[in-house]
Amino acid sequence: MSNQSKIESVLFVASKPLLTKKIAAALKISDQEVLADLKNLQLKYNNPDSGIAILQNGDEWQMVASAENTDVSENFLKSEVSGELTKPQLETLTVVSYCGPITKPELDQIRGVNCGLILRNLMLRGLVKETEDDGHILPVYEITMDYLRHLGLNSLTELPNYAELHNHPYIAGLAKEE
Amino acid sequence: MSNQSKIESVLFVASKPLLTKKIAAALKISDQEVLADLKNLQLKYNNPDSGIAILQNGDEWQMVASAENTDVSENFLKSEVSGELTKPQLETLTVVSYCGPITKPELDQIRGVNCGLILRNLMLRGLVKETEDDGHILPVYEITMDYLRHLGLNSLTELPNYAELHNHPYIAGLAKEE
Amino acid sequence: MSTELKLEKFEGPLDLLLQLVDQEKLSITEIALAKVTEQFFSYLDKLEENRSEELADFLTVAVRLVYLKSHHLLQYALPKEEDTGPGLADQLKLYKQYVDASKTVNNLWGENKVAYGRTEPPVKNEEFTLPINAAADNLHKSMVFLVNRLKPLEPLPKVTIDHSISVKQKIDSIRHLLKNGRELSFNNLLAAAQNKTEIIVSFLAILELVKEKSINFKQTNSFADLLVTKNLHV
Repeated sequence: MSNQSKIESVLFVASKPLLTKKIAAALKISDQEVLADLKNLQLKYNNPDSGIAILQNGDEWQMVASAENTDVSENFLKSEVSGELTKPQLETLTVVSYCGPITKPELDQIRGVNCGLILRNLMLRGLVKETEDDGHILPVYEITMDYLRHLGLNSLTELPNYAELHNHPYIAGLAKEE
Repeated sequence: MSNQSKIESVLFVASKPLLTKKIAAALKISDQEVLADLKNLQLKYNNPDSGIAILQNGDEWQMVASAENTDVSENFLKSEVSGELTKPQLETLTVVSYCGPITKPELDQIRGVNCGLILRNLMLRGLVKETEDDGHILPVYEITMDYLRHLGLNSLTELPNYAELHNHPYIAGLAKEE
Repeated sequence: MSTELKLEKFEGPLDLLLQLVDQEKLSITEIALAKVTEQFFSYLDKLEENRSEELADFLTVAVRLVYLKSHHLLQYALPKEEDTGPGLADQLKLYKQYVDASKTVNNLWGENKVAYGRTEPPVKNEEFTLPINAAADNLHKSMVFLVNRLKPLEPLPKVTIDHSISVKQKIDSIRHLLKNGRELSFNNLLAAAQNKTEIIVSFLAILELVKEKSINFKQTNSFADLLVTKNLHV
């Protein structure tokens, strides 16, 4: 069996977000090889009318049932209620979605307010995660796979205007200012 | 989305064998229509080098990881419940050890993130157990006797600095904040 | 009257600015920001009473606003500084883009389309194995690390709030000083300033009053003390 087939099986049984390197360790192959196969699996599954999708959130991957089929899926499992988002939560999530991974000072700067409490709140709800990056002094914040699953997107790049808002020149400028 | 796509999602999320008529009921279509789509899904999945297969046993249908990939799938699942703990897992186990018995909301509050998945993993590993206490509405979590024995301790109070860390004011302070 | 925005209707200084500009039906430019500066300041009073913990965030923007406005008033005296990073108007435009984008996110979220995972029946180990990094010592280290992380941050914000209020009071006190006395030395005013923000605020507060024609400046030579006098003709 090919590596791609093995990755397909691992994603299927794992049923949770997996880091590229974790898949690589299970197959005893390099991260690069895994990534190439994952791209192929995305092409295989993420097309209209597919009942299964491959989600990507940064370096994490998860196999899920298509978000379009939520209703019928809920006949066979406990439904997850999304719950309301307040305006500040929504705004913070949006900035983290488009600009993540992002540090707290950068986020504060963009929103013009201290986002500490809201970030804590969003982490408790499992929508945002904090990563202690080796290369950074400050922790960075990113959205979680759970959030992506509830938006019904396969990847954040599907958000409208993602490329433009993600690589906004002012964000680079703000980061330098700090 | 087509019925075939919906059946694909249903087989995926169910994680167990499903009767044709049960699928038909969920989709509100006839058994015959479901069967026709299931045959198509068999053609789609049951081919060489696929990582997922559709099993048929009489009137029951199940989506599984390919039999050829059993080794890599099982090794992966086993590695999830053995081997080194991840940092979040270790921290969760730590809080349960020093502050247990503890409810999930209390644990989430202390760690600042939702610990649901991690608790499940720690229970699978036999490190933590869930107890439905009569006096409590919510189940409480504590470490298992097996784990305590392997730590070489007679009681958790023998953990380093237990007295000080068990009821640390910073942790007690969190509870008050809510 | 539609001019009064409800205090609880905005999340922060940028949100307030955006709503003020929007209310005046202006597009986001430095001129538009200069126009709504007065209104922005009127909200600081209410904020001080009701949401003092947020005052610091608002003052950061307030200082930049007054700087912008003074630059607008005294273009010849204050050459535009270069390379100071994105301007306030640019920052607000950027903020607006994310506010707009958050509507899309809200729609996606509200549709309740959830992509579900599955639950593979768990594989259980036949016998208990102790993870190599779960000894008592590992637990202890991890607990100490956690407790340090949970160290409350309260003392710092308290100082910030006090400081924010003192800056706000500076603006009020200049107005008050001028109400009673006739003349005021700028050097004396700045002597009490504790940091750059206060100096800037003091200076800008004065510029603000000049613009309102409530005060005049007197200076005998280029580097002499600036005397602030009350305009008696008003």
